[in-house]
Amino acid sequence: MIKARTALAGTHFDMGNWACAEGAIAAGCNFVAGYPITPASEVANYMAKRLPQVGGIFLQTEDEIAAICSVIGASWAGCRALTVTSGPGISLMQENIGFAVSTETPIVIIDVQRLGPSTGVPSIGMAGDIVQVARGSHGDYQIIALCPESPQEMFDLTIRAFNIAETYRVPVFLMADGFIGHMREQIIIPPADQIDLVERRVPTVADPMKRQDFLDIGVAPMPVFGKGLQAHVTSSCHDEHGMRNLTEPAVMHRYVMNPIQKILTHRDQIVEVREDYVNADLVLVTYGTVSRSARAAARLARNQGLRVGTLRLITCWPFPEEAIRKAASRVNNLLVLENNSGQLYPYIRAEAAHASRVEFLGPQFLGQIHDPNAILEKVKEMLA
Amino acid sequence: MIKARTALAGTHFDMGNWACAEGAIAAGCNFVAGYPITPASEVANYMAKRLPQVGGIFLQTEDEIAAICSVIGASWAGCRALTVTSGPGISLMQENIGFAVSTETPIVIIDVQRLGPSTGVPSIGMAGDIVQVARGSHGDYQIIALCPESPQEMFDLTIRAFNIAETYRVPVFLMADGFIGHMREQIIIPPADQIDLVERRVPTVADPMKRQDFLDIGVAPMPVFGKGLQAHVTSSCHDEHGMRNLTEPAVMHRYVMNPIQKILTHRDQIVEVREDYVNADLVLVTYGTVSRSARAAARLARNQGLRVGTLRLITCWPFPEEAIRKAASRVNNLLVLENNSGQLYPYIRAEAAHASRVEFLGPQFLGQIHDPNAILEKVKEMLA
Amino acid sequence: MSKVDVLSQNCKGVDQCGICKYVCPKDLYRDSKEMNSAGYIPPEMTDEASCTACENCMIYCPDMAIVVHKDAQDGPPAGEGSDD
Amino acid sequence: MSKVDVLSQNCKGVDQCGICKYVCPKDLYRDSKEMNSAGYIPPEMTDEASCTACENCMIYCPDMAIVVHKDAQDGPPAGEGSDD
Amino acid sequence: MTRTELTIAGLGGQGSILAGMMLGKAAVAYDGKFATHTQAYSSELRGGFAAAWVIIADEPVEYPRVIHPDILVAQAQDSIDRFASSLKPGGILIMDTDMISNIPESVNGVFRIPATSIARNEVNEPVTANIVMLGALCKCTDLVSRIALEAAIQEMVPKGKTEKNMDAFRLGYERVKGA
Amino acid sequence: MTRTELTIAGLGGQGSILAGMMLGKAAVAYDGKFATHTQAYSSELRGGFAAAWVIIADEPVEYPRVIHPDILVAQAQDSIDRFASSLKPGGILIMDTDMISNIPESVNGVFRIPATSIARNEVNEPVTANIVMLGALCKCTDLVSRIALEAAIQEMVPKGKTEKNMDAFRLGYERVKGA
Amino acid sequence: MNATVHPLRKYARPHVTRTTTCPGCGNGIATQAILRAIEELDLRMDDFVFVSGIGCSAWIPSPFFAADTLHTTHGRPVAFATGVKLGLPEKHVMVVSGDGDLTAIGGNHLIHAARRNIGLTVVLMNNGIYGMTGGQTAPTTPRGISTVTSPYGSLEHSFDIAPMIVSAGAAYVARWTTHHPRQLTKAIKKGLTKKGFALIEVVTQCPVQFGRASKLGGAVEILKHFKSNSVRIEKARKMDPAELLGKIVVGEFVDIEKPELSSEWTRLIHSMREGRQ
Amino acid sequence: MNATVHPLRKYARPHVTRTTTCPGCGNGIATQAILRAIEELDLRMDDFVFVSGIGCSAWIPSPFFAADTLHTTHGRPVAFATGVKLGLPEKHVMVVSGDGDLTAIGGNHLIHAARRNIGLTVVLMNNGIYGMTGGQTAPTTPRGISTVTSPYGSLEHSFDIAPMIVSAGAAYVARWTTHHPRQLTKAIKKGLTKKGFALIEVVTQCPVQFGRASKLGGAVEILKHFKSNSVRIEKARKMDPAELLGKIVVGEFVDIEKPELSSEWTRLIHSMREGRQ
Ligand SMILES: Cc1ncc(C[n+]2csc(CCOP(=O)(O)OP(=O)(O)O)c2C)c(N)n1
Ligand SMILES: Cc1ncc(C[n+]2csc(CCOP(=O)(O)OP(=O)(O)O)c2C)c(N)n1
Ligand code: SF4
Ligand code: SF4
Ligand code: SF4
Ligand code: SF4
Ligand code: SF4
Ligand code: SF4
Ligand SMILES: [Mg+2]
Ligand SMILES: [Mg+2]
Repeated sequence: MIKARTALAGTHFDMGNWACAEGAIAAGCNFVAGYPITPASEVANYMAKRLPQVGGIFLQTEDEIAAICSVIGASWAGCRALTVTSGPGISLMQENIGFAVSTETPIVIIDVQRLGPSTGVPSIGMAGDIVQVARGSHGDYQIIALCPESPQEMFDLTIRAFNIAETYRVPVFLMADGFIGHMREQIIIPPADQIDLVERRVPTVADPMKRQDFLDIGVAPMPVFGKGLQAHVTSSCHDEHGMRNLTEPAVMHRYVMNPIQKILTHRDQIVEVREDYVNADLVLVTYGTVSRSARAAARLARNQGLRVGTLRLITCWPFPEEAIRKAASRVNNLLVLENNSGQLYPYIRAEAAHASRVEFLGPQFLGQIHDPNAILEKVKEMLA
Repeated sequence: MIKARTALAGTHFDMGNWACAEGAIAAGCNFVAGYPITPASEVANYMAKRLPQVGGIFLQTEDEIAAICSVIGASWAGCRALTVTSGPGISLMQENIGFAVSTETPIVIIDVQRLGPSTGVPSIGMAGDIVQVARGSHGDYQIIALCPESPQEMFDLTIRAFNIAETYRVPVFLMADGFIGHMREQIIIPPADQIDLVERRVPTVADPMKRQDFLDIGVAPMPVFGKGLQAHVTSSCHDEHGMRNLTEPAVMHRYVMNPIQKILTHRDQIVEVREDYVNADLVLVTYGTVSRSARAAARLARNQGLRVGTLRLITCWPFPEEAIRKAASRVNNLLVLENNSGQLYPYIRAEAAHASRVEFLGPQFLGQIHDPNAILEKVKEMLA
Repeated sequence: MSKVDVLSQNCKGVDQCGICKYVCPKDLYRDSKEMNSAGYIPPEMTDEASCTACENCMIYCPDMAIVVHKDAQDGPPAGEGSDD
Repeated sequence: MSKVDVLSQNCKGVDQCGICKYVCPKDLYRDSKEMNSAGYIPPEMTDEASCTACENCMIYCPDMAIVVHKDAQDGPPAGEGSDD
Repeated sequence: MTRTELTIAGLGGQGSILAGMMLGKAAVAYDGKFATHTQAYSSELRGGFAAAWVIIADEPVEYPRVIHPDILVAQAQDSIDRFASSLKPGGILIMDTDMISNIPESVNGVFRIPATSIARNEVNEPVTANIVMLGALCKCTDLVSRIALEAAIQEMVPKGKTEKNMDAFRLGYERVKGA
Repeated sequence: MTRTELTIAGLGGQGSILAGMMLGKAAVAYDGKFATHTQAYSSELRGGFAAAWVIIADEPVEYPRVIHPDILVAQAQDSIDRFASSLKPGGILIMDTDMISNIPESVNGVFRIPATSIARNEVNEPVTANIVMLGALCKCTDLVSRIALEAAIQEMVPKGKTEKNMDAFRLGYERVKGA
Repeated sequence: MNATVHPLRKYARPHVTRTTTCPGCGNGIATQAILRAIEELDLRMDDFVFVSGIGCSAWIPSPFFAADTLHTTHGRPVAFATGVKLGLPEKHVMVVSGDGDLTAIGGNHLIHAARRNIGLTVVLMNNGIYGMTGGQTAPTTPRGISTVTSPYGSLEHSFDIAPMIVSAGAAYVARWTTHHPRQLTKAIKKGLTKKGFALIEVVTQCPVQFGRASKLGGAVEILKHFKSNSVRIEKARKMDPAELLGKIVVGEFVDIEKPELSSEWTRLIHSMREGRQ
Repeated sequence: MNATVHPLRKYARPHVTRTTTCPGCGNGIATQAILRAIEELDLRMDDFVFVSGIGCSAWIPSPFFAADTLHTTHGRPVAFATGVKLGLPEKHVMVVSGDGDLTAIGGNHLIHAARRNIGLTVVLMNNGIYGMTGGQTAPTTPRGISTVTSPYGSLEHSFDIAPMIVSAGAAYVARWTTHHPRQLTKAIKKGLTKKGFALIEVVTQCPVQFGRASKLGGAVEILKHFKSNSVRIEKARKMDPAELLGKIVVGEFVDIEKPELSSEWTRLIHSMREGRQ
């Protein structure tokens, strides 16, 4: 751990997208590539101004594909690299998200989600991309995704995203949405010396055939370019040295499974949840902005004598199985709230259905987070 | 229902990819756009030769994005349109898969899956894309995906794919893989007059403001271009007439939910499964090529006196919830077999865990479907 | 008979647009006093008699807010106006 | 001292490749009799003395299977060979 | 827990969202309160719909949406059509009379100000209509203190335009009529 | 249920996969059996690894993979290195002696044929080495009938090359040695 | 007076009563130029399919034009239009979209459509900026200009679209500014009658975003700028590069005949059918 | 005799002992030309990052070259390389990939890199076909040729890459065939020393796929075809289009000086730092 070199310490009233950008700056981000898109543009716009002030580069690419590719390239060139987009951009990036996973490249991807499918409504937030970021590229893999619920967390979790990306050599997604991206609230930025950053580990042995650069479940040091390490980086099936191997089933198996295991075996260190359901009869399971509705609803319920708790998934991927199982083992009723038609709901039920009743409630209108009163009604129905 | 106009009737020994192409021809496909990629190229190569013989067009596009876009354009121009690719291509198509969903465009997408993530191993099959085709585009939506297990089914299910695409105005995926795509087996093509095809419904009222062109849960007739219907087609949030509306939450809600409901309310008509688990103590749940391993393993088990049945999901999306729930309600042990790290497993557990024990077994080496003996061993362990 | 009609409800305002004023070779437009319902101030014609019906104002207006009646014309035929 | 070494294990065969034979201005290569371990037939030198060490065969060989030793050269200096 | 909710809406380009930001900023930076500002707008850069919602509270804001505002500031007829019915019973409406002709009978506490013409004709800066509205709001409610709001406005308008904006604010403050 | 499994492997360009297809075609189209042909190859178009697996059975093939073949046809040393150990106990190996120098001692039933040189020097068509191998295979096993295999080959080779391929087949049939 | 109806109004959907562009936006000038071209060629809206992408300019036909309209994803209209044209070769397929849409994210489809010489008429609205997303640098933004994503002045060079599309293979390429609505109409007419890929680049004003970034000012100021900086291509060909710096070369860049893709397909299918009989 | 080591072998990874190309493939000629350029410029492999896409040609540096090597997805090497170059502006970043990779799926990145004038050296292997996937039509396949995806003869026109990239804004563009290995080496050297975007288009033989499709035959026949159809650009400029049909114009298409993107960034950051002090 090292300390941040710069941070705009103080109390601010600004948008989530601004907080995210300042979080990236505090995290030492020095390369951003992106393509404008509502409701994410402010991150890029602001970075275009802010990065050169701290010696960083902002590249507006020809499209989102070029954005993620150049970010991966920059990461291999030794940069702390980020791209920012919304759902349509994530969709376009899917192929090369897989490339980053397979080459174990640390990058941070900000997804300021909007209502969709397709062009949908650019300015309205929704949690529509929560499964696509984990399963939307072909083949099999694991990424990490964090779900902020406020501008403050867009700052905090962006820093965390960089730290985990560097620790595990994996793309990390910040799953914001248009609602908090454009929301303005109080944002407290601590002084730089109170911000801890993870430094990248780089190997020292010069010959790649004498190193393990890839497929280490314990995470291999990253042979960044420009240091005479003769790194060989390919997303074709490769062995521990990065050398292509398209014929041996055992290598293929390791090629797919080891980067998955790398994340899953560190699940406990990666996953963060917020549990507040002691003695509850029902727990509201949420992530992202809906969590705020859930807490408001739980308060309303408690005021009416109903024992309602909350479980908030701050990390959605790797999926917090343990936390769900724990909740299911302690509470009889789980009510899953999502600002979509129920995308994580099956994943939650998979872990909970053996032990608890699990139900789902979407918002009255997709794109508008739940009215706490609507949640309360459903809670009453379940507890009746 | 009408009858096919042409079909290469007879018994053939050829590859799955060939069977798929002939299935498309029999289904009246007259527009294919694609970009070469292993292990899917043979479909396109063969179509390039075959289509002009039946008055159709093959367009080799500059990339997969252009392929799906031109296929959607051709569908609106009145064609029966198909594109064919493998995982990397699906990843690139994600944004415009969402466009097709949102504009309710019937198209058929052949995914001859290969081992991944990323470039992976082009020639080795894997079931790595089974969730990405349903959840890989941003926002919320439902598509239809069929999983063949043999070259014969690549023929049969390609025809079915066209029929359901036209019935429900939705992209339909055929989830083949490199293994059966390149597998050669006996393929029986019936005479044209034994092949039933669904014809596209086209509205007759000329004024789009007096029609319902979109968002009909019962499936609206499609106002194809060139007929003076003044169709307005947009994947931005729109109302029933196709007119853009970016401000009203109720319209947004319908915009997202109605195309989802359109599929889910017809789930029973769409979903096809093969159940063979009467009196079983354990049922092997599978889809795609692994189903063949499952049947072989069930036979081995029965030979040893173990009551093992099989449940094969021919339709994987919309997810066959009912079939899983039924199996779970009748059999105490479900063993899920997938040629990946367990992608559908959570979806299956979500429906079954309340009633049954559900476990997962991947193949020894990803990319090589399960050895029936390995399945048998796991079965014994579960039934012990 | 009038040569020029300003469809003032369509106009987006002479202060931010004002293209009609700029392209009229006869300088016949000025700001009107009334706002339209969208809060924009349309142009008004000062001297219809001087209008040559060159159609510049119609052709350039981005909001199709001006119609020039050629048949009512008594000036020279419309040429390539000022657009080169 | 030899001017030309054929690294025959690297060669992909005169029948399908044969570029060395084509580019040698002195026509000094012919098919050898032996297959290499990958089943390819490398070229062999017929008359090393006539070699001008022009390096064409080396520069054009797609598999880096020919080495011309310039220092052993006694012919004219290498020019732009036949490659225009 | 005091919590006041406000909707401010207009057409794209009228500065409703900016006005909402100024309110939030005033509350957080100068009145020492908590505020949440959210927004919506259509894709057209000008003329489309735009709205901001501001919640001002003594504690951190938990539920961040405004469903039934205590106050509706309306800069266009469209805003009335969209939001008037959502107003909390007893809530107040502050409207630009230049842009709005019809208001539903259900609304009781109505404050009126010809903000667009004041901005255009008196401030000579059409884009200050939103600041006129803020002046009116400041007069009609105790959501934020006048000193805080003036400070926030000064901080957030372009340098060199401070005076005109302060004029606009003052004119709004002075000329609002009702309820 | 009779089921015979075969692996045929070589380097890219040697035609192993095509040879496998011919076997399958012979079985299905001319011997009235069922067959499943699968394949694998590396990305290099020439010189990489290539293999086909053929299952021939009296009933539809359920499990389509070959794990322990009854027969291994090897066209390159690489094929031996990859597949010799998978051979079923008692399985047989048919190998191109031009391309293969070492075989593991574990393999018992070995048939040998210098297919590459026969194709090159006697058929004068290097690409027919795979057909030479088929000739040898046909002689050494009763997987498919000779007449069926000859018919399949004729159907699948380019018109005009039939004769050379039949020569190759015959030479393979006649010259194979072992076991 | 307001009972008067604009003569081009007949081409619009009756329920669409207003445009959504900013005051003074050049998109409206192009709208008229397109509709006038259709009127002068005596074509009907039913002869057309309009395809557009995402961006302010992409809203020119959608939903305004009373015709089959395909409003697609950002950057892809040319790819969609290619499918439409191959499916309906007898229709006029016109693409209307922005410089960002067609040359940034969509650049590849544009050059490939030009290469294929597929019979599309592409009206490319070059306003030098990303209008809809709030004023970011476009590939057409002149070097040095400060946009919201190049606040210290753009470090990148810009595309010269028309000649690039010529070199990609287009059959017809013209460029005019919104100061040239009559020439523009003529060029669109020519594009529509061309058998092959036609690009009409329209240099247009975005007073809101580009006006601010370039500091040129409002609609009229930008139009004046167009007027004083336009140089006819015939003249430009005789000028040296230094003189042409900052100039807008207008006119016809290419106008040639070569086989068009959709008719080549019609021909092939026809000949296959013949061959079979 | 086999103890002799090829002089360029020192640039290769020791454990990579053989190339994976087909017999007679032109990729090997380009491999040598690249390595020889490096040798003649007296550069070290540590001065380089090689970036390639997917395709036979993309395997030229990967895994053969003993240097940092980024073997990327199909069509994207230029986009990856842009990030690498901006992160390591002092290194030579060379892209080696195929015509399909760089001008079909990757065409947009190529024209944008040329526009930006970012300091990459792109060696584009134009074999007129998709080699790796088995002989499909490439955007460079001459019209009329029957490939596996155009069995009745390609109906599409092909790209003339070099001049198109000139018009996109490249600082250096040259084209040579594999029949010109020495000129090729010189052009690569020039590209490497150029401050700006350099494209070296290599017209090369794919005897297996293109040889079959074009019916030209094997490696030697295609080389002969290159020899007899190459025309120097200086001469070509004086010829009329009809005469140039089917010819391969070789030579330098452009060689100009203009600000390069990564150094512009270095300059900007430097000046910001100064401004701050
Ligand atoms: C995949 C994707 N990326 C980004 C966007 C956001 N976006 C919408 S319009 C636009 C730019 C439009 O610019 P241009 O084409 O020049 O049109 P203009 O608004 O200037 O007319 C962008 C980047 C999007 N909708 N989809
Ligand atoms: C997204 C994606 N689409 C398609 C492919 C399949 N593919 C691999 S290489 C290739 C073409 C290569 O052609 P070219 O770049 O000309 O290289 P060559 O093999 O001819 O040298 C294609 C289409 C892929 N790997 N990824
Ligand atoms: S040109 Fe049209 S929109 Fe502009 S001011 Fe004149 S009438 Fe109004
Ligand atoms: S028609 Fe010509 S002269 Fe008449 S008002 Fe319009 S622009 Fe002026
Ligand atoms: S160096 Fe020149 S002359 Fe000597 S063998 Fe090689 S090509 Fe022939
Ligand atoms: S050029 Fe090289 S690879 Fe080709 S035949 Fe000659 S030595 Fe062999
Ligand atoms: S932002 Fe620019 S391009 Fe878009 S409508 Fe406004 S003026 Fe026109
Ligand atoms: S297929 Fe063509 S390009 Fe690829 S290695 Fe073989 S000859 Fe070279
Ligand atoms: Mg633009
Ligand atoms: Mg190629």
